[in-house]
Amino acid sequence: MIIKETKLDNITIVAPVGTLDASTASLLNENKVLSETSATVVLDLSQVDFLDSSGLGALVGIARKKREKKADMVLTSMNDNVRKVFEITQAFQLFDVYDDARSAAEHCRTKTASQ
Amino acid sequence: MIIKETKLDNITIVAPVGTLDASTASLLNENKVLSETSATVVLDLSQVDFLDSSGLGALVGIARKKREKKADMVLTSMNDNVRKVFEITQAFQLFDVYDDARSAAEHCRTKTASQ
Amino acid sequence: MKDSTITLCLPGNIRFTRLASLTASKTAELFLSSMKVSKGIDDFQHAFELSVSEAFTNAARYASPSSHPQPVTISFRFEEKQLTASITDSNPAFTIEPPAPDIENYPEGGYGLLLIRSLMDTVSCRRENNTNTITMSKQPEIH
Amino acid sequence: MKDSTITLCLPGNIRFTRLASLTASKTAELFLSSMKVSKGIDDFQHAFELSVSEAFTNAARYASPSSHPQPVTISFRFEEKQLTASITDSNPAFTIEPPAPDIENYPEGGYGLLLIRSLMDTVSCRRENNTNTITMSKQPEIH
Ligand SMILES: Nc1ncnc2c1ncn2[C@@H]1O[C@H](COP(=O)(O)OP(=O)(O)O)[C@@H](O)[C@H]1O
Ligand SMILES: Nc1ncnc2c1ncn2[C@@H]1O[C@H](COP(=O)(O)OP(=O)(O)O)[C@@H](O)[C@H]1O
Repeated sequence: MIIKETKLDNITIVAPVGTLDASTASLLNENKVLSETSATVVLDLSQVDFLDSSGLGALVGIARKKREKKADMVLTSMNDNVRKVFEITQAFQLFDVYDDARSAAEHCRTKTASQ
Repeated sequence: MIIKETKLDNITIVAPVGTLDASTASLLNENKVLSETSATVVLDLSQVDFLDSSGLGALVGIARKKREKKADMVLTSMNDNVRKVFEITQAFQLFDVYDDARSAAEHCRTKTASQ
Repeated sequence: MKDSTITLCLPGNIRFTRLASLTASKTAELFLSSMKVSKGIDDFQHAFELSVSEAFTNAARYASPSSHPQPVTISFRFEEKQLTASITDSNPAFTIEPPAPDIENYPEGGYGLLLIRSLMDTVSCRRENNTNTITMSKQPEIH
Repeated sequence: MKDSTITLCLPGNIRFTRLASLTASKTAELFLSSMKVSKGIDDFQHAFELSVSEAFTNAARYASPSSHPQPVTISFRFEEKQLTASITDSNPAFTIEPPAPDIENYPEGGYGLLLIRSLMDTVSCRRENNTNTITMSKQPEIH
Protein backbone atom coordinates (compact mmCIF):
# COMPACT_ATOMS: atom_id res chain seq x y z
CA MET A 1 0.00 0.00 0.00
CA ILE A 2 1.18 3.53 -0.74
CA ILE A 3 -0.27 6.69 0.80
CA LYS A 4 -0.65 9.86 -1.28
CA GLU A 5 -0.95 13.30 0.26
CA THR A 6 -2.23 16.56 -1.24
CA LYS A 7 -3.21 19.92 0.26
CA LEU A 8 -6.47 21.75 -0.41
CA ASP A 9 -6.19 25.20 1.20
CA ASN A 10 -4.65 24.23 4.52
CA ILE A 11 -6.35 20.85 4.93
CA THR A 12 -4.31 17.76 4.04
CA ILE A 13 -6.04 15.08 2.03
CA VAL A 14 -4.57 11.64 2.68
CA ALA A 15 -5.31 8.98 0.06
CA PRO A 16 -4.22 5.39 0.76
CA VAL A 17 -3.97 3.29 -2.40
CA GLY A 18 -4.73 -0.43 -2.22
CA THR A 19 -5.95 -2.62 0.58
CA LEU A 20 -6.67 -1.75 4.22
CA ASP A 21 -6.51 -4.98 6.20
CA ALA A 22 -4.45 -6.48 9.03
CA SER A 23 -1.33 -6.55 6.86
CA THR A 24 -1.45 -2.83 6.03
CA ALA A 25 -3.30 -1.17 8.93
CA SER A 26 -0.04 -0.40 10.75
CA LEU A 27 1.09 1.71 7.77
CA LEU A 28 -1.80 4.09 8.47
CA ASN A 29 -0.73 4.46 12.07
CA GLU A 30 2.84 5.21 10.95
CA ASN A 31 1.72 7.99 8.59
CA LYS A 32 2.78 11.44 9.93
CA VAL A 33 -0.37 13.38 9.04
CA LEU A 34 -2.68 10.71 10.40
CA SER A 35 -0.78 10.24 13.66
CA GLU A 36 -0.37 14.01 14.27
CA THR A 37 -3.34 14.14 16.65
CA SER A 38 -4.08 17.86 16.55
CA ALA A 39 -4.45 18.22 12.76
CA THR A 40 -7.79 17.64 11.06
CA VAL A 41 -7.48 15.63 7.83
CA VAL A 42 -9.61 14.31 5.02
CA LEU A 43 -9.13 10.60 4.32
CA ASP A 44 -9.86 10.01 0.63
CA LEU A 45 -10.89 6.36 0.24
CA SER A 46 -11.41 6.49 -3.53
CA GLN A 47 -8.37 4.31 -4.21
CA VAL A 48 -8.98 1.81 -1.41
CA ASP A 49 -10.17 -1.32 -3.20
CA PHE A 50 -10.72 -3.41 -0.08
CA LEU A 51 -11.27 -2.73 3.63
CA ASP A 52 -11.90 -5.23 6.42
CA SER A 53 -12.49 -4.88 10.16
CA SER A 54 -8.77 -4.48 10.89
CA GLY A 55 -8.63 -1.57 8.46
CA LEU A 56 -11.78 -0.11 10.00
CA GLY A 57 -10.31 -0.53 13.49
CA ALA A 58 -7.28 1.54 12.46
CA LEU A 59 -9.57 4.32 11.16
CA VAL A 60 -11.59 4.35 14.41
CA GLY A 61 -8.40 4.59 16.47
CA ILE A 62 -6.98 7.46 14.43
CA ALA A 63 -10.22 9.48 14.50
CA ARG A 64 -10.59 8.94 18.24
CA LYS A 65 -7.10 10.23 19.04
CA LYS A 66 -7.62 13.29 16.87
CA ARG A 67 -10.95 14.09 18.57
CA GLU A 68 -9.32 14.03 21.98
CA LYS A 69 -7.25 16.97 20.66
CA LYS A 70 -10.32 18.71 19.11
CA ALA A 71 -9.22 17.69 15.62
CA ASP A 72 -10.94 15.13 13.39
CA MET A 73 -10.60 12.78 10.43
CA VAL A 74 -13.45 12.91 7.93
CA LEU A 75 -13.94 10.36 5.17
CA THR A 76 -14.74 10.64 1.50
CA SER A 77 -15.33 8.66 -1.71
CA MET A 78 -15.76 5.09 -0.48
CA ASN A 79 -16.64 2.37 -2.98
CA ASP A 80 -19.59 -0.01 -2.45
CA ASN A 81 -17.55 -2.78 -0.86
CA VAL A 82 -15.99 -0.42 1.66
CA ARG A 83 -19.42 1.09 2.33
CA LYS A 84 -20.79 -2.36 3.15
CA VAL A 85 -18.28 -2.78 6.00
CA PHE A 86 -19.39 0.56 7.44
CA GLU A 87 -23.04 -0.40 7.14
CA ILE A 88 -22.81 -3.82 8.79
CA THR A 89 -20.70 -2.54 11.68
CA GLN A 90 -22.75 0.66 12.01
CA ALA A 91 -19.54 2.66 11.74
CA PHE A 92 -21.32 5.42 9.81
CA GLN A 93 -22.45 6.71 13.22
CA LEU A 94 -18.82 7.45 14.05
CA PHE A 95 -17.62 9.36 10.99
CA ASP A 96 -18.55 12.36 8.89
CA VAL A 97 -18.60 10.99 5.35
CA TYR A 98 -18.56 13.13 2.19
CA ASP A 99 -18.99 12.29 -1.46
CA ASP A 100 -15.84 14.03 -2.61
CA ALA A 101 -12.61 15.39 -1.18
CA ARG A 102 -13.36 19.01 -2.09
CA SER A 103 -16.58 19.26 -0.07
CA ALA A 104 -14.96 17.35 2.80
CA ALA A 105 -12.06 19.81 2.91
CA GLU A 106 -14.50 22.75 2.66
CA HIS A 107 -16.39 21.40 5.66
CA CYS A 108 -13.21 20.91 7.73
CA ARG A 109 -12.00 24.40 6.97
CA THR A 110 -15.30 26.02 8.03
CA LYS A 111 -15.40 23.95 11.18
CA THR A 112 -11.80 24.73 12.14
CA ALA A 113 -12.35 28.45 11.49
CA SER A 114 -15.43 28.60 13.74
CA GLN A 115 -13.67 27.09 16.73
CA MET B 1 -12.28 -12.10 -20.07
CA ILE B 2 -14.49 -9.85 -22.17
CA ILE B 3 -13.77 -8.83 -25.78
CA LYS B 4 -14.57 -5.32 -26.98
CA GLU B 5 -15.03 -4.46 -30.65
CA THR B 6 -14.91 -1.12 -32.41
CA LYS B 7 -14.69 -0.08 -36.08
CA LEU B 8 -12.19 2.38 -37.49
CA ASP B 9 -13.19 3.03 -41.12
CA ASN B 10 -13.94 -0.54 -42.21
CA ILE B 11 -11.32 -2.30 -40.10
CA THR B 12 -12.54 -3.95 -36.89
CA ILE B 13 -10.43 -3.44 -33.79
CA VAL B 14 -10.80 -6.30 -31.35
CA ALA B 15 -9.70 -5.58 -27.77
CA PRO B 16 -9.64 -8.46 -25.29
CA VAL B 17 -9.74 -7.27 -21.67
CA GLY B 18 -7.95 -9.31 -18.99
CA THR B 19 -5.83 -12.42 -19.20
CA LEU B 20 -4.89 -14.54 -22.23
CA ASP B 21 -3.90 -17.96 -20.91
CA ALA B 22 -5.06 -21.56 -21.23
CA SER B 23 -8.31 -20.78 -19.39
CA THR B 24 -9.32 -18.00 -21.79
CA ALA B 25 -7.63 -18.79 -25.13
CA SER B 26 -10.71 -20.66 -26.39
CA LEU B 27 -12.76 -17.45 -26.04
CA LEU B 28 -10.56 -15.84 -28.69
CA ASN B 29 -11.21 -18.72 -31.07
CA GLU B 30 -14.95 -18.40 -30.47
CA ASN B 31 -14.97 -14.69 -31.33
CA LYS B 32 -16.76 -14.04 -34.67
CA VAL B 33 -14.41 -11.39 -36.05
CA LEU B 34 -11.28 -13.34 -35.13
CA SER B 35 -12.53 -16.65 -36.53
CA GLU B 36 -13.87 -15.07 -39.75
CA THR B 37 -10.76 -16.03 -41.72
CA SER B 38 -11.11 -13.64 -44.66
CA ALA B 39 -11.36 -10.38 -42.64
CA THR B 40 -8.26 -8.49 -41.61
CA VAL B 41 -8.43 -7.23 -38.00
CA VAL B 42 -6.41 -5.22 -35.54
CA LEU B 43 -5.94 -6.92 -32.18
CA ASP B 44 -5.57 -4.19 -29.56
CA LEU B 45 -3.65 -5.69 -26.62
CA SER B 46 -3.68 -2.54 -24.47
CA GLN B 47 -6.08 -4.09 -21.96
CA VAL B 48 -4.44 -7.52 -21.82
CA ASP B 49 -2.68 -7.58 -18.45
CA PHE B 50 -1.15 -11.04 -18.84
CA LEU B 51 -0.32 -13.40 -21.73
CA ASP B 52 1.32 -16.81 -21.58
CA SER B 53 2.32 -19.34 -24.25
CA SER B 54 -1.25 -20.70 -24.51
CA GLY B 55 -2.51 -17.19 -25.24
CA LEU B 56 0.28 -16.69 -27.75
CA GLY B 57 -0.52 -20.04 -29.38
CA ALA B 58 -4.11 -18.90 -29.93
CA LEU B 59 -2.87 -15.69 -31.59
CA VAL B 60 -0.53 -17.61 -33.89
CA GLY B 61 -3.34 -19.96 -34.92
CA ILE B 62 -5.77 -17.13 -35.68
CA ALA B 63 -3.22 -15.16 -37.73
CA ARG B 64 -2.22 -18.27 -39.69
CA LYS B 65 -5.80 -19.11 -40.69
CA LYS B 66 -6.42 -15.53 -41.80
CA ARG B 67 -3.26 -15.48 -43.90
CA GLU B 68 -4.34 -18.60 -45.74
CA LYS B 69 -7.27 -16.47 -46.95
CA LYS B 70 -5.07 -13.45 -47.75
CA ALA B 71 -6.30 -11.62 -44.65
CA ASP B 72 -4.26 -10.88 -41.52
CA MET B 73 -4.32 -10.02 -37.85
CA VAL B 74 -1.97 -7.21 -36.79
CA LEU B 75 -1.18 -6.40 -33.16
CA THR B 76 -0.99 -3.18 -31.23
CA SER B 77 -0.31 -1.66 -27.81
CA MET B 78 1.25 -4.51 -25.86
CA ASN B 79 2.52 -3.89 -22.32
CA ASP B 80 6.04 -4.85 -21.21
CA ASN B 81 5.07 -8.22 -19.77
CA VAL B 82 3.29 -9.26 -22.94
CA ARG B 83 6.22 -7.97 -24.99
CA LYS B 84 8.58 -10.20 -23.01
CA VAL B 85 6.70 -13.34 -24.10
CA PHE B 86 7.01 -12.24 -27.73
CA GLU B 87 10.72 -11.58 -27.29
CA ILE B 88 11.65 -14.86 -25.63
CA THR B 89 9.67 -16.95 -28.11
CA GLN B 90 10.81 -14.82 -31.08
CA ALA B 91 7.16 -14.36 -32.02
CA PHE B 92 7.84 -10.78 -33.21
CA GLN B 93 9.01 -12.38 -36.46
CA LEU B 94 5.46 -13.60 -37.05
CA PHE B 95 3.38 -10.48 -36.50
CA ASP B 96 3.17 -6.89 -37.64
CA VAL B 97 3.11 -4.91 -34.41
CA TYR B 98 2.08 -1.24 -34.12
CA ASP B 99 2.21 1.22 -31.26
CA ASP B 100 -1.42 2.24 -31.45
CA ALA B 101 -4.68 1.03 -32.96
CA ARG B 102 -5.08 4.00 -35.30
CA SER B 103 -1.81 3.46 -37.18
CA ALA B 104 -2.46 -0.29 -37.26
CA ALA B 105 -5.89 0.24 -38.83
CA GLU B 106 -4.42 2.76 -41.27
CA HIS B 107 -1.84 0.20 -42.37
CA CYS B 108 -4.44 -2.56 -42.83
CA ARG B 109 -6.68 -0.30 -44.88
CA THR B 110 -3.86 0.70 -47.23
CA LYS B 111 -2.75 -2.89 -47.60
CA THR B 112 -6.28 -4.18 -48.26
CA ALA B 113 -6.92 -1.40 -50.80
CA SER B 114 -3.75 -2.23 -52.77
CA GLN B 115 -4.61 -5.90 -53.16
CA MET C 1 -16.26 -28.24 -11.70
CA LYS C 2 -18.71 -29.64 -9.10
CA ASP C 3 -16.95 -31.14 -6.07
CA SER C 4 -13.74 -29.30 -6.91
CA THR C 5 -11.65 -28.57 -3.85
CA ILE C 6 -9.00 -25.88 -3.57
CA THR C 7 -6.66 -25.79 -0.59
CA LEU C 8 -4.30 -23.02 0.42
CA CYS C 9 -1.93 -23.52 3.32
CA LEU C 10 -0.26 -20.39 4.69
CA PRO C 11 1.90 -19.49 7.67
CA GLY C 12 -0.34 -18.02 10.37
CA ASN C 13 1.07 -14.52 10.03
CA ILE C 14 -1.03 -11.49 9.15
CA ARG C 15 1.48 -10.60 6.41
CA PHE C 16 -0.22 -13.33 4.36
CA THR C 17 -3.75 -11.99 4.88
CA ARG C 18 -4.08 -10.51 1.43
CA LEU C 19 -2.99 -13.74 -0.26
CA ALA C 20 -5.83 -15.48 1.60
CA SER C 21 -8.47 -12.91 0.69
CA LEU C 22 -7.43 -12.57 -2.96
CA THR C 23 -7.52 -16.34 -3.38
CA ALA C 24 -11.03 -16.31 -1.89
CA SER C 25 -12.16 -13.60 -4.28
CA LYS C 26 -10.75 -15.36 -7.34
CA THR C 27 -12.16 -18.72 -6.24
CA ALA C 28 -15.62 -17.20 -5.82
CA GLU C 29 -15.32 -15.75 -9.34
CA LEU C 30 -14.44 -19.19 -10.75
CA PHE C 31 -17.32 -20.79 -8.85
CA LEU C 32 -19.77 -18.25 -10.29
CA SER C 33 -18.48 -18.74 -13.82
CA SER C 34 -18.97 -22.51 -13.42
CA MET C 35 -22.60 -21.81 -12.35
CA LYS C 36 -23.11 -19.36 -15.23
CA VAL C 37 -24.30 -16.76 -12.75
CA SER C 38 -24.25 -13.25 -14.16
CA LYS C 39 -25.90 -11.15 -11.46
CA GLY C 40 -24.61 -10.11 -8.04
CA ILE C 41 -21.11 -11.31 -8.95
CA ASP C 42 -19.33 -8.52 -7.18
CA ASP C 43 -21.30 -8.97 -3.93
CA PHE C 44 -20.69 -12.71 -3.88
CA GLN C 45 -16.96 -12.34 -4.53
CA HIS C 46 -16.67 -9.61 -1.93
CA ALA C 47 -18.50 -11.70 0.68
CA PHE C 48 -15.83 -14.41 0.38
CA GLU C 49 -12.95 -11.95 0.10
CA LEU C 50 -14.02 -10.18 3.30
CA SER C 51 -15.05 -13.25 5.32
CA VAL C 52 -11.82 -15.09 4.54
CA SER C 53 -9.82 -11.95 5.34
CA GLU C 54 -11.51 -11.80 8.75
CA ALA C 55 -11.21 -15.51 9.50
CA PHE C 56 -7.56 -15.74 8.41
CA THR C 57 -6.64 -12.63 10.41
CA ASN C 58 -8.24 -14.15 13.52
CA ALA C 59 -6.47 -17.47 12.95
CA ALA C 60 -3.13 -15.64 12.71
CA ARG C 61 -3.81 -13.16 15.52
CA TYR C 62 -5.12 -15.50 18.23
CA ALA C 63 -2.58 -18.28 17.84
CA SER C 64 -1.04 -19.72 21.00
CA PRO C 65 2.36 -18.14 21.59
CA SER C 66 5.07 -20.01 19.68
CA SER C 67 8.36 -19.17 18.03
CA HIS C 68 7.12 -20.13 14.55
CA PRO C 69 3.74 -19.16 13.11
CA GLN C 70 1.47 -22.20 12.99
CA PRO C 71 0.11 -23.06 9.55
CA VAL C 72 -3.44 -22.03 8.69
CA THR C 73 -5.35 -24.01 6.09
CA ILE C 74 -8.04 -22.46 3.93
CA SER C 75 -10.09 -24.74 1.76
CA PHE C 76 -12.85 -24.08 -0.73
CA ARG C 77 -15.37 -26.59 -1.96
CA PHE C 78 -17.58 -26.18 -5.03
CA GLU C 79 -20.91 -27.74 -4.01
CA GLU C 80 -24.09 -28.29 -5.99
CA LYS C 81 -25.56 -24.89 -5.18
CA GLN C 82 -23.14 -23.14 -2.89
CA LEU C 83 -19.52 -22.35 -2.29
CA THR C 84 -18.07 -23.35 1.09
CA ALA C 85 -14.89 -22.00 2.67
CA SER C 86 -13.24 -23.50 5.77
CA ILE C 87 -10.39 -22.03 7.79
CA THR C 88 -8.51 -24.34 10.16
CA ASP C 89 -6.05 -23.26 12.86
CA SER C 90 -4.50 -24.78 16.00
CA ASN C 91 -5.50 -21.95 18.35
CA PRO C 92 -7.25 -22.15 21.71
CA ALA C 93 -10.97 -22.88 21.35
CA PHE C 94 -13.31 -19.98 20.66
CA THR C 95 -16.98 -19.44 19.97
CA ILE C 96 -18.48 -17.72 16.96
CA GLU C 97 -21.33 -15.92 18.74
CA PRO C 98 -20.23 -12.32 18.38
CA PRO C 99 -21.40 -9.80 20.96
CA ALA C 100 -23.72 -7.10 19.58
CA PRO C 101 -21.74 -4.10 18.36
CA ASP C 102 -21.13 -1.74 21.24
CA ILE C 103 -22.24 1.45 19.51
CA GLU C 104 -21.84 3.66 22.59
CA ASN C 105 -18.17 2.88 23.04
CA TYR C 106 -17.43 1.54 19.59
CA PRO C 107 -14.30 -0.45 20.41
CA GLU C 108 -11.62 -0.76 17.75
CA GLY C 109 -12.11 -4.52 17.36
CA GLY C 110 -14.80 -7.15 17.61
CA TYR C 111 -16.41 -6.87 14.18
CA GLY C 112 -14.81 -9.80 12.36
CA LEU C 113 -17.31 -12.50 13.26
CA LEU C 114 -20.18 -10.03 12.94
CA LEU C 115 -19.15 -9.35 9.33
CA ILE C 116 -18.76 -13.04 8.51
CA ARG C 117 -22.18 -13.87 9.92
CA SER C 118 -23.80 -10.98 8.08
CA LEU C 119 -22.30 -11.87 4.71
CA MET C 120 -22.57 -15.68 4.68
CA ASP C 121 -25.70 -17.86 4.61
CA THR C 122 -24.38 -20.32 7.20
CA VAL C 123 -21.40 -20.21 9.55
CA SER C 124 -20.32 -22.92 11.97
CA CYS C 125 -17.30 -23.76 14.06
CA ARG C 126 -15.95 -27.18 15.00
CA ARG C 127 -13.26 -28.18 17.48
CA GLU C 128 -11.35 -31.38 16.60
CA ASN C 129 -7.87 -32.70 17.53
CA ASN C 130 -6.88 -29.36 19.01
CA THR C 131 -7.83 -27.48 15.84
CA ASN C 132 -10.64 -25.02 15.16
CA THR C 133 -12.38 -25.05 11.80
CA ILE C 134 -14.73 -22.23 10.93
CA THR C 135 -16.90 -23.19 7.95
CA MET C 136 -18.96 -20.74 5.93
CA SER C 137 -21.22 -21.20 2.95
CA LYS C 138 -23.06 -18.96 0.57
CA GLN C 139 -25.34 -19.56 -2.38
CA PRO C 140 -25.28 -17.11 -5.27
CA GLU C 141 -28.55 -15.50 -6.32
CA ILE C 142 -29.68 -17.28 -9.48
CA HIS C 143 -31.91 -15.30 -11.86
CA MET D 1 9.34 -14.65 6.83
CA LYS D 2 12.40 -16.78 5.98
CA ASP D 3 11.54 -20.46 5.53
CA SER D 4 7.86 -19.63 5.04
CA THR D 5 6.09 -22.17 2.87
CA ILE D 6 2.87 -21.57 0.96
CA THR D 7 1.03 -24.46 -0.63
CA LEU D 8 -1.85 -24.33 -3.07
CA CYS D 9 -3.57 -27.50 -4.15
CA LEU D 10 -5.83 -27.24 -7.21
CA PRO D 11 -7.74 -29.64 -9.44
CA GLY D 12 -5.64 -30.28 -12.55
CA ASN D 13 -7.98 -28.42 -14.87
CA ILE D 14 -6.94 -25.43 -16.96
CA ARG D 15 -9.93 -23.48 -15.62
CA PHE D 16 -7.84 -23.00 -12.47
CA THR D 17 -4.78 -21.67 -14.31
CA ARG D 18 -5.33 -18.06 -13.37
CA LEU D 19 -5.72 -18.88 -9.68
CA ALA D 20 -2.28 -20.54 -9.85
CA SER D 21 -0.59 -17.65 -11.65
CA LEU D 22 -2.17 -14.91 -9.52
CA THR D 23 -1.11 -16.71 -6.35
CA ALA D 24 2.42 -16.89 -7.76
CA SER D 25 2.44 -13.18 -8.54
CA LYS D 26 1.16 -12.19 -5.11
CA THR D 27 3.57 -14.57 -3.36
CA ALA D 28 6.51 -13.09 -5.27
CA GLU D 29 5.34 -9.63 -4.19
CA LEU D 30 5.26 -10.73 -0.54
CA PHE D 31 8.68 -12.32 -0.85
CA LEU D 32 10.15 -9.10 -2.26
CA SER D 33 8.58 -6.98 0.46
CA SER D 34 10.14 -9.30 3.07
CA MET D 35 13.51 -8.76 1.37
CA LYS D 36 12.93 -4.99 1.19
CA VAL D 37 13.71 -5.09 -2.53
CA SER D 38 12.50 -2.02 -4.36
CA LYS D 39 13.85 -2.47 -7.91
CA GLY D 40 12.81 -4.90 -10.62
CA ILE D 41 9.69 -5.81 -8.65
CA ASP D 42 7.46 -6.09 -11.68
CA ASP D 43 9.91 -8.33 -13.59
CA PHE D 44 10.37 -10.66 -10.63
CA GLN D 45 6.64 -10.97 -10.02
CA HIS D 46 5.97 -11.51 -13.70
CA ALA D 47 8.64 -14.22 -13.94
CA PHE D 48 6.80 -16.27 -11.28
CA GLU D 49 3.34 -15.42 -12.63
CA LEU D 50 4.31 -16.61 -16.11
CA SER D 51 6.39 -19.64 -15.12
CA VAL D 52 3.71 -20.97 -12.78
CA SER D 53 1.06 -20.35 -15.44
CA GLU D 54 3.09 -22.46 -17.89
CA ALA D 55 3.91 -25.24 -15.42
CA PHE D 56 0.35 -25.50 -14.09
CA THR D 57 -1.10 -25.54 -17.60
CA ASN D 58 1.25 -28.38 -18.54
CA ALA D 59 0.39 -30.31 -15.38
CA ALA D 60 -3.31 -30.00 -16.21
CA ARG D 61 -2.96 -30.59 -19.95
CA TYR D 62 -0.70 -33.65 -19.97
CA ALA D 63 -2.44 -35.62 -17.24
CA SER D 64 -3.08 -39.31 -17.87
CA PRO D 65 -6.69 -39.79 -19.02
CA SER D 66 -9.01 -40.10 -16.02
CA SER D 67 -12.62 -39.24 -15.21
CA HIS D 68 -11.63 -36.78 -12.49
CA PRO D 69 -8.86 -34.18 -12.80
CA GLN D 70 -5.87 -35.19 -10.68
CA PRO D 71 -4.79 -32.65 -8.07
CA VAL D 72 -1.81 -30.43 -8.83
CA THR D 73 0.20 -29.01 -5.93
CA ILE D 74 2.04 -25.71 -6.18
CA SER D 75 4.32 -24.76 -3.34
CA PHE D 76 6.43 -21.71 -2.70
CA ARG D 77 9.35 -21.49 -0.33
CA PHE D 78 10.94 -18.29 0.94
CA GLU D 79 14.66 -19.06 1.08
CA GLU D 80 17.58 -16.99 2.30
CA LYS D 81 18.17 -15.26 -1.03
CA GLN D 82 15.69 -16.70 -3.48
CA LEU D 83 12.09 -17.71 -3.98
CA THR D 84 11.46 -21.29 -5.09
CA ALA D 85 8.27 -22.62 -6.68
CA SER D 86 7.52 -26.32 -7.20
CA ILE D 87 4.69 -27.84 -9.20
CA THR D 88 3.84 -31.50 -8.61
CA ASP D 89 1.57 -33.65 -10.78
CA SER D 90 0.92 -37.37 -11.33
CA ASN D 91 1.42 -37.32 -15.10
CA PRO D 92 3.60 -39.57 -17.25
CA ALA D 93 7.27 -38.69 -16.97
CA PHE D 94 8.65 -35.88 -19.13
CA THR D 95 11.89 -34.03 -19.60
CA ILE D 96 12.44 -30.30 -19.29
CA GLU D 97 14.90 -29.91 -22.17
CA PRO D 98 12.82 -27.88 -24.59
CA PRO D 99 13.55 -28.10 -28.30
CA ALA D 100 14.86 -24.88 -29.85
CA PRO D 101 11.99 -22.76 -31.16
CA ASP D 102 11.14 -23.81 -34.69
CA ILE D 103 11.07 -20.35 -36.25
CA GLU D 104 10.51 -21.59 -39.80
CA ASN D 105 7.28 -23.37 -38.97
CA TYR D 106 6.50 -21.66 -35.71
CA PRO D 107 4.18 -24.28 -34.23
CA GLU D 108 1.36 -23.11 -31.98
CA GLY D 109 2.82 -24.83 -28.92
CA GLY D 110 6.14 -25.78 -27.39
CA TYR D 111 7.14 -22.52 -25.71
CA GLY D 112 6.16 -23.23 -22.11
CA LEU D 113 9.42 -24.77 -20.90
CA LEU D 114 11.43 -22.33 -23.00
CA LEU D 115 9.77 -19.43 -21.18
CA ILE D 116 10.30 -20.99 -17.76
CA ARG D 117 13.98 -21.63 -18.44
CA SER D 118 14.49 -18.12 -19.78
CA LEU D 119 12.84 -16.43 -16.80
CA MET D 120 14.14 -18.49 -13.87
CA ASP D 121 17.70 -18.82 -12.54
CA THR D 122 17.46 -22.59 -12.06
CA VAL D 123 14.91 -25.17 -13.19
CA SER D 124 14.95 -28.87 -12.44
CA CYS D 125 12.58 -31.80 -12.66
CA ARG D 126 12.35 -34.83 -10.38
CA ARG D 127 10.38 -38.08 -10.77
CA GLU D 128 9.32 -39.72 -7.50
CA ASN D 129 6.50 -42.13 -6.57
CA ASN D 130 4.84 -41.66 -9.94
CA THR D 131 4.81 -37.89 -9.59
CA ASN D 132 6.73 -35.19 -11.45
CA THR D 133 7.95 -32.13 -9.60
CA ILE D 134 9.30 -29.21 -11.56
CA THR D 135 11.22 -26.85 -9.27
CA MET D 136 12.24 -23.33 -10.22
CA SER D 137 14.11 -20.65 -8.31
CA LYS D 138 14.92 -17.02 -8.84
CA GLN D 139 16.87 -14.47 -6.87
CA PRO D 140 15.75 -10.84 -6.97
CA GLU D 141 18.29 -8.24 -8.03
CA ILE D 142 19.43 -6.50 -4.86
CA HIS D 143 20.71 -2.93 -5.23
N1 LIG E 1 -9.40 -18.28 14.90
C1 LIG E 1 -9.56 -17.88 16.19
N2 LIG E 1 -8.78 -18.41 17.15
C2 LIG E 1 -8.92 -18.04 18.45
N3 LIG E 1 -9.81 -17.12 18.86
C3 LIG E 1 -10.62 -16.54 17.95
C4 LIG E 1 -10.53 -16.89 16.58
N4 LIG E 1 -11.46 -16.17 15.91
C5 LIG E 1 -12.09 -15.42 16.81
N5 LIG E 1 -11.60 -15.62 18.06
C6 LIG E 1 -12.06 -14.97 19.31
O1 LIG E 1 -13.30 -14.33 19.04
C7 LIG E 1 -13.22 -12.91 19.33
C8 LIG E 1 -14.08 -12.12 18.35
O2 LIG E 1 -13.48 -12.14 17.05
P1 LIG E 1 -13.85 -11.01 16.00
O3 LIG E 1 -15.34 -10.86 15.95
O4 LIG E 1 -13.20 -11.36 14.72
O5 LIG E 1 -13.28 -9.66 16.57
P2 LIG E 1 -11.79 -9.22 16.96
O6 LIG E 1 -10.86 -10.22 16.33
O7 LIG E 1 -11.64 -7.86 16.36
O8 LIG E 1 -11.75 -9.23 18.45
C9 LIG E 1 -11.74 -12.60 19.26
O9 LIG E 1 -11.41 -11.46 20.04
C10 LIG E 1 -11.10 -13.88 19.78
O10 LIG E 1 -11.10 -13.89 21.19
N1 LIG F 1 3.65 -31.48 -16.39
C1 LIG F 1 3.88 -32.22 -17.49
N2 LIG F 1 3.42 -33.48 -17.58
C2 LIG F 1 3.63 -34.22 -18.68
N3 LIG F 1 4.28 -33.79 -19.78
C3 LIG F 1 4.76 -32.53 -19.77
C4 LIG F 1 4.59 -31.68 -18.64
N4 LIG F 1 5.18 -30.49 -18.91
C5 LIG F 1 5.70 -30.60 -20.14
N5 LIG F 1 5.46 -31.82 -20.67
C6 LIG F 1 5.89 -32.30 -22.01
O1 LIG F 1 6.86 -31.39 -22.51
C7 LIG F 1 6.45 -30.83 -23.77
C8 LIG F 1 6.91 -29.39 -23.92
O2 LIG F 1 6.18 -28.55 -23.02
P1 LIG F 1 6.06 -27.00 -23.28
O3 LIG F 1 7.42 -26.47 -23.58
O4 LIG F 1 5.36 -26.38 -22.14
O5 LIG F 1 5.22 -26.83 -24.63
P2 LIG F 1 3.73 -27.28 -24.98
O6 LIG F 1 3.03 -27.63 -23.70
O7 LIG F 1 3.14 -26.09 -25.65
O8 LIG F 1 3.90 -28.46 -25.89
C9 LIG F 1 4.93 -31.00 -23.78
O9 LIG F 1 4.40 -31.05 -25.10
C10 LIG F 1 4.75 -32.31 -23.02
O10 LIG F 1 4.93 -33.40 -23.87
